[in-house]
Amino acid sequence: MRNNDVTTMGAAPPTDTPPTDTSARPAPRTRTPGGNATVRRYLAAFRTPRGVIGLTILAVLLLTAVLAPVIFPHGYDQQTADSLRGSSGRHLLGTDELGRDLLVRTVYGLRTDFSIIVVAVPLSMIAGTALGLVGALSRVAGAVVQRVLDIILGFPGVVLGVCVVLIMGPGWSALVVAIAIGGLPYFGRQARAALLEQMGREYVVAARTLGVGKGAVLWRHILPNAVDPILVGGAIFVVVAVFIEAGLSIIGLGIQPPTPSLGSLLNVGIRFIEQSPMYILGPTAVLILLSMSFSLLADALNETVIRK
Amino acid sequence: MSTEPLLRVHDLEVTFDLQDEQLKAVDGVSFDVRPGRILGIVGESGSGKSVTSRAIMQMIRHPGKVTGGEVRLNGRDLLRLNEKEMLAVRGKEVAMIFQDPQAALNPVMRIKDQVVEALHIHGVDSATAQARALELLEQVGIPNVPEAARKFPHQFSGGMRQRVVIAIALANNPSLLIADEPTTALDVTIQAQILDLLRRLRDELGVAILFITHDMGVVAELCDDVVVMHLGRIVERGPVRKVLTAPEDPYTIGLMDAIPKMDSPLRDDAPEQEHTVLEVRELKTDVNTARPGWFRKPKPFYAVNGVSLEVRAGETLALVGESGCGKSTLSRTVVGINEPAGGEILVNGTAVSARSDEQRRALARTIQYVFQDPYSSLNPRRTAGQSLEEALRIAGVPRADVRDRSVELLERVSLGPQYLDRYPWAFSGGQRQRIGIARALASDPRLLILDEPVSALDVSIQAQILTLLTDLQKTFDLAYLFISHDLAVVREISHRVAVMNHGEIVEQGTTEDVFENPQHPYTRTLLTATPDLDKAIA
Amino acid sequence: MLRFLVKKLPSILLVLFATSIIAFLLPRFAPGDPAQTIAGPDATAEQTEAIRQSLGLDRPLFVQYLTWLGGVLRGHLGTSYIFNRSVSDLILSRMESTIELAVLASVFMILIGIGLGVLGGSTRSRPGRMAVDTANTLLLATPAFLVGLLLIVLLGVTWRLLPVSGEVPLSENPEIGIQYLLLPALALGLAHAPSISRLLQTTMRSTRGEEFVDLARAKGASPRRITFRHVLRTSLGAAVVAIGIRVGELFGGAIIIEAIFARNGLGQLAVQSVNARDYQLVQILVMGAVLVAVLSQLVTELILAALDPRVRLDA
Amino acid sequence: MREVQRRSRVRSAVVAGAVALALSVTGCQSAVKQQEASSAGAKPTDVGVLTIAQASDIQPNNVLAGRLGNASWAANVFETLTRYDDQRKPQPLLAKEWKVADDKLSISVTLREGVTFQSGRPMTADDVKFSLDHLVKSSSQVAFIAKKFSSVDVTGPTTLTIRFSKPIPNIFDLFEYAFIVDKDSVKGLADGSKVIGTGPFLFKSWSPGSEAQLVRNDKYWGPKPHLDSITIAVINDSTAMLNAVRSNRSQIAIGMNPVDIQSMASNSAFSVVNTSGSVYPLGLNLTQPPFDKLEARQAVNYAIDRARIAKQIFGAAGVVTDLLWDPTSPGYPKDLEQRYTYDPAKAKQMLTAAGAEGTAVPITVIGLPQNTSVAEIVRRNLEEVGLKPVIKVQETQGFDQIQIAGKLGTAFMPLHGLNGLGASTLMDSLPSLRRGNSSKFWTDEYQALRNNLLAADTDAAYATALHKLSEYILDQAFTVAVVQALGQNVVAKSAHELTWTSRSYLDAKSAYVDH
Repeated sequence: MRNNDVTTMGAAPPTDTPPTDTSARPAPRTRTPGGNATVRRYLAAFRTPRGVIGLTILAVLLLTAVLAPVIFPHGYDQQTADSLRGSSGRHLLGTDELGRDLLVRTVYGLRTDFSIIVVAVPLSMIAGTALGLVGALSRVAGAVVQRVLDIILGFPGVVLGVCVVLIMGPGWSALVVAIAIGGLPYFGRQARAALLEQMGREYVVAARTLGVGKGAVLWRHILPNAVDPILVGGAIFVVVAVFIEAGLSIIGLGIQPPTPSLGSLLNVGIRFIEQSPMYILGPTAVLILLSMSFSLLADALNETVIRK
Repeated sequence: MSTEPLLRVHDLEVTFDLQDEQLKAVDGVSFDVRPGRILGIVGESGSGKSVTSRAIMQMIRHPGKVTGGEVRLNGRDLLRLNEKEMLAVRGKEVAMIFQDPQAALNPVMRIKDQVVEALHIHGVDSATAQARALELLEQVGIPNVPEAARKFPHQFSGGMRQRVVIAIALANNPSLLIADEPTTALDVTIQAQILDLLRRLRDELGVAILFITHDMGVVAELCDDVVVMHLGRIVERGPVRKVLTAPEDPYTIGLMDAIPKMDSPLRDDAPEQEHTVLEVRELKTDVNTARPGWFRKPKPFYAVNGVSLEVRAGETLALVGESGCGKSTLSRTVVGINEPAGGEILVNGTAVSARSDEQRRALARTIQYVFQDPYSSLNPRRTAGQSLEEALRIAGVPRADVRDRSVELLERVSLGPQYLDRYPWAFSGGQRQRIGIARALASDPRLLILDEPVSALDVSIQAQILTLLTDLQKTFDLAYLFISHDLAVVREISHRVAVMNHGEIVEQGTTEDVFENPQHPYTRTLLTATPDLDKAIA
Repeated sequence: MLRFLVKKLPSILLVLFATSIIAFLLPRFAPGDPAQTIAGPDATAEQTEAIRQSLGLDRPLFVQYLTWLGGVLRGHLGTSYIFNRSVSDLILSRMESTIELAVLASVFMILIGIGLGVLGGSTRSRPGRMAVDTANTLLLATPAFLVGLLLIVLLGVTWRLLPVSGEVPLSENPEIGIQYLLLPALALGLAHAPSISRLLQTTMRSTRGEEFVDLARAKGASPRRITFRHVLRTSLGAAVVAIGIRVGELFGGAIIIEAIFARNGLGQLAVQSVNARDYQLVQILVMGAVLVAVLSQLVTELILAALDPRVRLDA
Repeated sequence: MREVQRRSRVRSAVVAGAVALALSVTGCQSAVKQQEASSAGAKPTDVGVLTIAQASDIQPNNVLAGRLGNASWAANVFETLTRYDDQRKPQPLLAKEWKVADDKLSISVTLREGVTFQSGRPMTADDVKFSLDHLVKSSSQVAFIAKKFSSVDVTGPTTLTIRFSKPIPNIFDLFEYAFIVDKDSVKGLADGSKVIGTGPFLFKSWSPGSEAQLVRNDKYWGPKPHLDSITIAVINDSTAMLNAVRSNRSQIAIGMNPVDIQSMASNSAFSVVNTSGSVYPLGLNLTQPPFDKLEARQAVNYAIDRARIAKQIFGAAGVVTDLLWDPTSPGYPKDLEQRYTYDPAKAKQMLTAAGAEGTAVPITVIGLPQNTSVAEIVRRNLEEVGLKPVIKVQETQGFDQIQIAGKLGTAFMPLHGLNGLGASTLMDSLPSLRRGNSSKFWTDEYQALRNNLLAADTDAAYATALHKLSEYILDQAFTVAVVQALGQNVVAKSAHELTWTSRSYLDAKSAYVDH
């Protein structure tokens, strides 16, 4: 009933206003197959200022973390008698209470955090998305899953983490599980929102009227179109995951010594904040950089991939 | 005609600063608006008509910029005014009416407050403003003003909202009213009322109106003068009657030809066959799915309430009605998107339902659906070829033949094979709709349900699609259930017409009968409300 | 509104019921044994067993659950194993600290969040936007405990403006109490603010594209008036939703903030009770955390309905 | 117009708020100023109140056991029969006099007369008997001594005789611990609702986890205490505790972080009081490789860098010793203190000889901050000599449970308070040494050496027996003393006449605070 083309002039976002006719826009990328077009859109995101900054920070951090054993071959547990020293030529970030180099420990801590993120976030993303999409196959199951996710959502992140640690005992796997469970409602809701939105889309309805099976509709039509917001959500959730790790470690329920993690370094650092305020500097900076890189990337993706 | 122009737009130029190019949306546009006259600006999408109107108010959105010309209101060049001086002009000397009254009203403000605000801003004191607001609402025909004034926009119908927007525009007695497609979002009957109102206000208040529209019929009914815009330039101007009856510019001529007219000859190719492809008996559809509580049953709302109709092979049955009358729900129930709450659907004489995928597939071999919005009925992540392939595979075409058959389908809708690997965004609206039709043809159906297939398209494109549909019908002996709110289009394409209102069919008959000799009062209202190009000019 | 509450009740009860089961089972699945805690390190197995029996911990889980739930429904929250005090007493005695923290933190969060959001949602200049965006990005990347640590190092260790550790209840000495409260509340509020400001900013920016804003401009409304009366007013709903979610998270975040600022609030009580396997306390605290989250959601919906006439509660 | 008004109202509210905030920060009272002024030597305003900051909460239910949280108050509310003086000679308190029978198989005690419980009821020999019986059932470290009693006979209102089948030389260790409780109100101890003793202060209130209050007992049998009241603030964060003491909110800090204590020691307004310390042992399980081999166990002793641990973790409070006895306790074999020296090369060689190189050694560690730090160094030390240690931290409760179940595994690091007890008591009270220890170590020779110590009736004989026993423990190396740390309390110089008992409990009956 509404003439969409006319609307464009008045109310659509300004960038969408090239006053050409509805005749086909010049399309240089016409013949690119599906995968590449998607990849290209993501690459475009990484070319925005935020994307470039985010990606650069992330690349540096990731590289340092991966190469840690090469850069610091002696490991993170080189104890010396010089404890709680400030910054010096030998120890850029000073030393900890057992005389270990804090730069080394921070880098290895970053490594630990990456190892948690790399496992927990994709796990949560896949499981959460699957749970959110259950509704496409069965209405009842979808509703039940949503209820369960609501209940998980009722638990503030740290409380949930505490509960998981209570059962599993502190450590790497408890953190992974806590983070993965914590993300379920997050991704589940996102997937469900995408699902509901997609279900109303005419191309989904069109496929259904053609007689395309539920599974095929889900796989071919809904999932590819739902994947963008979930990926952006994933990038944002990495930030949450880093916070959960650090938060639990700070109250002593996270990574256990001698393995450093950004949070466990802070946990000990707080104890010596009067004697050596320098202690928490490294982990703090790296933690902020790490979460900032992901939130910048999420912003960049959000801008170019979703609002296009 | 001798009076000094109230508004003189001279050589206006608006440029959009896009990332890769400078785009001149308005390129050397000049026109005058005289007091008490209505000037229509007509054009298809992208012609620059809205941008022009916004330029007058200095309300062009980023990244657009006025790059030349002047806009003189009572001799003063508005483009030379700074933002602060413009604040005093907007709403005081020039006021604006928008396309979508639903979006144009602040959803969280009571309507009276919105009218009062317009007065308030220009220095009217509170008590006077309150009284004036009620007066204005009365003037634009809001019933039961004292009560209505306290309501929020969402509690009004579209027509009433547009009246409120007009009341706001009139608040400070502006000398110029800019109306940007004010009736496009409204049903014809409401549109007629709003046009009436505008005419009345012009007559009573002597306000000049700049009326932007894409609809020649509306221009014919309302305007005194008209300018036709195309790609940012004015291609034709003059008194309405002259431009509409004797256009000179080739673009205008083409445009006028493309417009379906209420006096063009009816179709005379009604098929001889008596075979009924689709029969609907006493169909009911409940659309109230909202759950009111845990233990209460929802109260049913029947969008389709006991409808019976039949479509014979090779014929076009048009289903006409205004928004919310249930015509789309009816068609969606037939193909199984909605579930019927009662009644029967017979395809080729056998009762069917479309509950399971299996049943849908069987149904899809006979009946296919073409959607209104070609933008959203194609999956943006799949190429045209992939969309066709899916439909062909469902129809049982072996994988090896898919490519050939896809090319064949594209040819049927006059598209070349090079389009197969394109994504939907690389197509124009008309091309997308062609692909939608091609997909529907994949299973060699007997009946197409066309749900407002052309209402999202510009007139010229609309004409092409209608021609394509007629050709396809002849070639493949297709039956159409053609759903539309546009009587002119319906008249041009249908053999028979069913008029729907409030979920029921109020009148059914041959196109000639319904248009020439309408029986039901609702049908008559619809017909009178539809702007009639020729009658207006005559 | 009453109808809305009645309608909401079943789903709230369902969530609480499910939570009660989780809260009850959680500590019991965990390794560790409250009987052991009470008996002490030098106790013999027999002594421990006797304590276990006297606490009823030897009975089937189902029976224990029903006993507990029955008690809770009648207002008996149970007795803490480690403190030997009634759980309600313990919670009441710690409540002031956490509520003071949460309330002041919420105030900071809302003020900063909405302030930044409005700034970001109304600034049109590029540098202005970039400044707000940068502030947001930085804050978003900094969790509450880091803000807290930085505040401690800056204002507590380097400049010694405010005390960074410990607390004095406001009810006892408001003047000193507020000084102990300022930094932790600021840390908590500041860290949660950007998610509000970002949502508000995005909503405001997109609201600016709405036609009713055009109408307001066409009326001749000044930019300030448009920002506050039209754009902010209609975008506030988004901020309220974000605040509702954040308040629940804020209570969770209080656990860590209390730990690093050494406040004896409910968060610390929770950590202690988890470490000591004090089932009775853990259960109630978990339920409480969820209840707060659920209630804040409910209040959110009520406020939302008050803000936006289109939202009908009993629809 | 309305709009304008509203806006100005909002603005003035914001301004008012900002002003209020500024006032509260810069205003007349500043928490930080308070704290700095006092550290510069200003006088506290409140005279009669002593405030104690301590890391752990008080535990009325465990008043008969030695718990750090009770050190500040228990000896002010409850009293014992006797109390050790500086030379560890028992001095009368509630007991006026006592006499050990010649056969050393009984002791008769005469109680001080006119002592009443704070409830007003006179204390009698019945209460003493009740308290001793109660102690047997309690989790007290010295309950094992009371278990050796064959009978406790009340012979008069203020006299009683305790009999035993074998001599109990360390009975005064028991007396040091055995607070005399009121049998009528003993149940109130469980939740701290009724805490009644005979001491100079009354237990007034307790809010668990945060604060307890004592007030002067005006009916005390001895000289009236000076203080009006004692407030105990539970502050389990080291920085907060530091603040509390610096700002003079508290005059005493118990359980402060060792690193913080070092910084306080240099402050002239405070003094550091050494109290009975703790020992951090590393237990080695004889039933599991590699510690089934003596050489491997001894190698561990050579591998540990005790000096670094003592200095790095405990600073001035660290005591470098190979022994588990309190260095101030009688008969302490000082010459054995450095029996093992840090010699990683030798340790490595011994381990290789024992074929233990590269063996994985899980170490269960109790999850207390200092303990885990010590464990970190131990782990590193063991790694350096070729073992593969892995630390498993257990919260206190979990650790206790595993310990009781005897499943601490190959190696473990508990924490033992020495509580001012002598070696003859420690060998039965320390879980690492007593029968049924987690090292699964027990030999006839060990038994004999222990018996010798108990049977020693002169100081010299005791010292000899202890030397032999110590040597044997060192040789067998089933438990390795990693480090000892003195308890250290920080006391403001504004508090005077504080007495610390041998087990480091505070007695504030003659204390006063500067005006």
